[in-house]
Amino acid sequence: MEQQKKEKTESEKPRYIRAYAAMVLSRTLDKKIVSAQRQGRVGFYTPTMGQEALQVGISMALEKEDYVYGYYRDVPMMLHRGVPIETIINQIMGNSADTAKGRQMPSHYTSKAMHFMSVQSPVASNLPLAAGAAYALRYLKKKSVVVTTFGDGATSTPDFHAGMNLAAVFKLPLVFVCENNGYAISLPVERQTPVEISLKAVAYGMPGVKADGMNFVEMYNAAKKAIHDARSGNGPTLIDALSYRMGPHSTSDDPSKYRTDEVKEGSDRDPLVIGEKLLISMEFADDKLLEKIRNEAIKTVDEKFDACEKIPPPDPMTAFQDVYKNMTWMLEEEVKDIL
Amino acid sequence: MEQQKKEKTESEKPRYIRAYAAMVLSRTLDKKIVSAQRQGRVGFYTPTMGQEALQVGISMALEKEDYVYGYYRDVPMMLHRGVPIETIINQIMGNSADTAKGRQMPSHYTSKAMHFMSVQSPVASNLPLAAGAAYALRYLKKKSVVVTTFGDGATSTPDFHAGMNLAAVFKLPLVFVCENNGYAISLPVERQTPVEISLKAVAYGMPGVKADGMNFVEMYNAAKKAIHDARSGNGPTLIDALSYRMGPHSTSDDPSKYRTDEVKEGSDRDPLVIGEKLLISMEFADDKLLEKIRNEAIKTVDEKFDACEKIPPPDPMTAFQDVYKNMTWMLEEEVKDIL
Amino acid sequence: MTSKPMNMVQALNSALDNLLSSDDRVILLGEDIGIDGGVFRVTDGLLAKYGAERVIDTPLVELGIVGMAIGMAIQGLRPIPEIQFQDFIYTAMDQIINQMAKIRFRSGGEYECPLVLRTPYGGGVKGGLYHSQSGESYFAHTAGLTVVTPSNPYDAKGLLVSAAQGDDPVIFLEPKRLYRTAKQEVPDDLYKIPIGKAQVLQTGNDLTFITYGSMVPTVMDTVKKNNLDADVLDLRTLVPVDKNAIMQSVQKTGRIIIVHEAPRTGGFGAEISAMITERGIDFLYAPILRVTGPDSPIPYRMEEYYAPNERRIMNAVKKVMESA
Amino acid sequence: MTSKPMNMVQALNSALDNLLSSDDRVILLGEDIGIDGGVFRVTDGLLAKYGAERVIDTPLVELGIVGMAIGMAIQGLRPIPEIQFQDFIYTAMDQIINQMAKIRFRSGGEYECPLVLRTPYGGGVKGGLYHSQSGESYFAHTAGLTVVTPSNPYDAKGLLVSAAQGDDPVIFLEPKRLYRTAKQEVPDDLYKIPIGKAQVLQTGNDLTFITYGSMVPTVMDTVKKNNLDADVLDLRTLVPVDKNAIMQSVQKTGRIIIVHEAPRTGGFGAEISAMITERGIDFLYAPILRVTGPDSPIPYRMEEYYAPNERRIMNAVKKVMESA
Ligand SMILES: Cc1ncc(C[n+]2csc(CCOP(=O)(O)OP(=O)(O)O)c2C)c(N)n1
Ligand SMILES: Cc1ncc(C[n+]2csc(CCOP(=O)(O)OP(=O)(O)O)c2C)c(N)n1
Ligand SMILES: [Mg+2]
Ligand SMILES: [Mg+2]
Repeated sequence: MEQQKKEKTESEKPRYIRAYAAMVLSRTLDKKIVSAQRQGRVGFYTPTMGQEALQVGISMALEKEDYVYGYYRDVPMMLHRGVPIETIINQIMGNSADTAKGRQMPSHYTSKAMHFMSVQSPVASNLPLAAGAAYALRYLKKKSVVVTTFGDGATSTPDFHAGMNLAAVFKLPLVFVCENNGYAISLPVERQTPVEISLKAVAYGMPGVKADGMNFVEMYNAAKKAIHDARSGNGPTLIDALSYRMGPHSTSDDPSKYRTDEVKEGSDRDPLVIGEKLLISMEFADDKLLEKIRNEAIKTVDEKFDACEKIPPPDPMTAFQDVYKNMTWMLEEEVKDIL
Repeated sequence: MEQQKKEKTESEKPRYIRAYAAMVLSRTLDKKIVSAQRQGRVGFYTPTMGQEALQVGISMALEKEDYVYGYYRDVPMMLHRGVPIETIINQIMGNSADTAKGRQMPSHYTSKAMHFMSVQSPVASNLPLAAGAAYALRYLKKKSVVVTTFGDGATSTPDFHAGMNLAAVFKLPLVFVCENNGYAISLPVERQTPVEISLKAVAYGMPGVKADGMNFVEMYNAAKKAIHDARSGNGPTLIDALSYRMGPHSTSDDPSKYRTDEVKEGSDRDPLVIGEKLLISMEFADDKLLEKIRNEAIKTVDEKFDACEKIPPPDPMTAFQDVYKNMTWMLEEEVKDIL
Repeated sequence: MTSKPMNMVQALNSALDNLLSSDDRVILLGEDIGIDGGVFRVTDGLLAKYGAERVIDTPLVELGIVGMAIGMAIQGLRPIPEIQFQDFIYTAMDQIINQMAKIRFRSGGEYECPLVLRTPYGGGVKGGLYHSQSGESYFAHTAGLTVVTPSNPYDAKGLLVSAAQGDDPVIFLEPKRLYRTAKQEVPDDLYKIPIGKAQVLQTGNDLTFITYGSMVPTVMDTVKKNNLDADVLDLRTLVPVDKNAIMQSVQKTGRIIIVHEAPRTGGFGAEISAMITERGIDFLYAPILRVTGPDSPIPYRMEEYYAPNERRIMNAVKKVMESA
Repeated sequence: MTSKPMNMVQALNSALDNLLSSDDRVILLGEDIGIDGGVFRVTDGLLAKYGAERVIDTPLVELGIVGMAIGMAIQGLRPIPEIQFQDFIYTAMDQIINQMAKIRFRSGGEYECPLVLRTPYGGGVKGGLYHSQSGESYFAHTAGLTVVTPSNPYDAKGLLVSAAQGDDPVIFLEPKRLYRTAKQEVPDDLYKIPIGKAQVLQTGNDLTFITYGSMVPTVMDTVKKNNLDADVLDLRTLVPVDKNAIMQSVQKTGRIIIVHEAPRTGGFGAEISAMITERGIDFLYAPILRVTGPDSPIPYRMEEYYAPNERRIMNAVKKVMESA
């Protein structure tokens, strides 16, 4: 029994290490972009610091055929799922190698290859799309589950209400993950709504669970159950992933106006520190391995960032393509005047 | 003790008789309009049959200074609150005596005098307004409570979610009454959402109560408590008023396409029959009195309907006024061409 | 091909039936479209024929209907959502403007959003200010959307089929006042009428009427009754509008009257007028006039004063014919 | 009256401050407008000064912000809601079109809805397709709404005060690209600039520029740099637009160029062009040209190609001056 458990756990080791590595890579990239933004090398960015564990936890529970309708902070999840780091950096740069051809503001990623829907800005408007996607995938007899992510502020939106109720009514293979980082820009979650987010599931007859989003293993377990339920036809779940936005809302934001930072990098509540402790207590890693992972991340990020930065901007013509499949005569006429 | 209770109850008698009379008046008017519509004397109408008790129950609990942000079926409530029956009929006719000057489709009433906000068609979009109104009234140091009504279908709308959460966040003196009549046109409430409506309150940390909307006394009691809470600063309540839409959705609707009528007029579940039984069991009324009330209602309705029907249509110019406080030059120009 | 006389409702129903039967990816969704057959009966009988998985009665949430349809389209289906009245589309406006219209662009062409959003619009049913609106301008101003409106049963079917088989999102505006006013011989099988092409309903030399959707019969009746020697263009598609058809007629007659039901200020007539003035001012013998709904909501009892009618159109004719 | 140099953000802040202090019925509400002072800092310091009951940080729900403001206005307050970016206004579109714009009309004048809905619009901050939109056309086409857009700090304050003291709902579009580009001497106290009146920024004889909001400085710079002998009209109010100012200039110059940032098709320029052609075609020496944003979403990295610039405006000038 003990032995079996040990073996099972041991077989999880690469998976856990990979999870930790993704968190570290994301954190390293996050800091790189923030500092590049200060130097004027990047226009804008929404840091993810503090939300790594919850995202990696979800990603660990996903299969290749699953889909993510995510939001602007989902870098750790993307990296863990296998989206190349270049895809992230090129998007931030808006260069000619960007999947979205430099059209979107930084933090609005697209990766069809890795089943990530392109990110929009209007908060939560991905949720009804996720419901439609889940409906379509089931209709097409795929075994896929859709995961949709959003912030705590998003729970006040019309789209949250629509997405949740539709998913419940049609019992869709869809998991709602609220990346509850405590703030919607300056508004603390307590003033966003007077209840715990997980309770909102009650209004739709859907299971609502709270999960410690700072602990990637706990998050993985919560996600695993919800995704399994969704895949088996038991309908959607809402996961309230409790975490903390360790950085500013965006590089344009100054959080000192409205809060003192309650979770500091390197402190006991930092999801990376929690992850390290977990790996060590499970005997999956020692300080040397962790050090190695961190150093590799720095090296990767520096190299890739520098390489992507050198990629030229898109051809101006790209600004006007893909509005329709075929360019309208109006736009053709306008482009002639512009270029 | 017994004596005291008896006296207290006795003092309620006129109030209860008045409630019943309003239900009867509304039912009589309802049937009159529906038959007039079949004769081509009225353009359109949304009958209220089946929802009389719940509406009168709420109205009984309201004070003069309170406000109603209601919807297109609220005739019984309006009549009970003291809106003249002519106001209802003139609106249905869209004649020159209509408070809204013949501009709105039938069933879209306005009575500022009796604190009824004008009714719009888009389902539930009165709810955020009601929240604003409640905020304003409290800000203005009034003791008023706002009641807002809507159907079961309305609970799926963005505006429901917005109104509920805002009321909860700001702890507004506002009572939400879902006139749950079992259907949104053809969609049964079970397919509108997979939970009981009262449970939706949980998502906003608000009390949610189920009330028998077919029994005006039970409804009155539920409303009294909710309105008292609202007035005392304890915030909003959601009342799920269980009832039944005994008629078609509107005069354009044919319910036989999607249901068999589960509650028949005159049956044990008819709120008027329930009301009669209550009055008799309380010894507030006998058959004779009830008969008298019914006959008076018929007389009133016939007289008023005929009188209102004779009122001429509005001057065509009224079609173009009140778009702004002062008519714009564009509209002036257009009107010159039109009239 | 067999055919039969159909009104617009029947022609649309026939189009949807054909589309559902010929392509598994087609899915309908909306309020009361299933068991009830739609409040205007456009989807009558389709639930029984294709089942609840493909003809979906949804909860009362327009943004959800539209949002779900977008998600379905992204994942490879061909949804045809219905909004019960165009007047109720506005809660879905963010989904339409910020999602539907921008999926292809913002994803660098990785994703696309082929769907047809059907909705009845305009007056004629005594619906007052909330059941009579003509909101085509809101959509026409939104890059990424194709905007189509038919004026007769035959076109309704052919345009709906083209819209549903295209690769971009289409706003399909059905003039409810024409739902049952006329029958035409309509083929039972699938056929297409191209998007982006106007139809010349009549040719003449004195002046040009440019109109679409709900106002086409009003214009045609006026032209016939008054024996006007006029070109009459039924635009059919508002975006992308048929510039060539318009400019050809402008060059021929030099006198233009635009007729639509929507309010004048910022109505689609403004765009037509502006595009003509921009490129054909030398051909104009008279001011381009617009005969439109006024800049006010549509009233219930006084509805007759709202939409353009023969008298108002003839006033405009007099004015343009008087000009040198 | 004392005054000081202010940029547009400061002028707006000063207007709101004056309004709050002079009228208890004035209430501000929106996302991050309180403790954070607004993402563009327009409401900076007002929470501390007037308290959380009057400067309300709301949950993230635009339709709720607008809907609550409407309810407040109906009950006698004078709310000034803020939408953080105009791009995010569309979930509130039903509240705007079907409630705000129709309260007075549908209640037979029993209720009214005096409020000012403020929102930053347009490009210039590298915001890409979701932080740069110019949606004035959607509002201008909606009867019942007044649409105002200032182009400089002085006007911003004076127009905001007029809007807030009027009796009808106003959509107040703040060109965010001009928030901090220029300072002007702005009085510390309340003053008003009338709604519905354009400002003639410069007079000339060769041609007329009609523009507003975000494009005013671009036009003025072009005119100055190229020594154009032109009338320049800053509309200030789009609805009701200043017909007289426009027609006077049309009669004088006969050559018209309309400049705005919003996409061309169905943009407000179409309305201006159509209204001129309708009543002043005989005065025109040249086609009325529009220099506008293209019919595509605003891209991030290639933003510079989107809005009208000197080169494009001068192309149009060449064309209208070449015409006989
Ligand atoms: C509909 C809409 N309103 C406002 C905004 C501006 N905005 C961007 S992010 C944000 C806060 C979102 O908070 P939350 O949902 O908690 O996500 P977080 O940023 O904390 O991850 C706001 C108000 C927006 N993007 N969309
Ligand atoms: C936003 C919106 N969508 C659709 C409609 C068309 N419609 C009118 S009433 C109705 C059903 C409303 O059902 P419910 O809320 O249960 O109220 P009930 O009519 O049963 O009293 C629908 C779909 C509308 N008026 N508004
Ligand atoms: Mg948050
Ligand atoms: Mg109902």
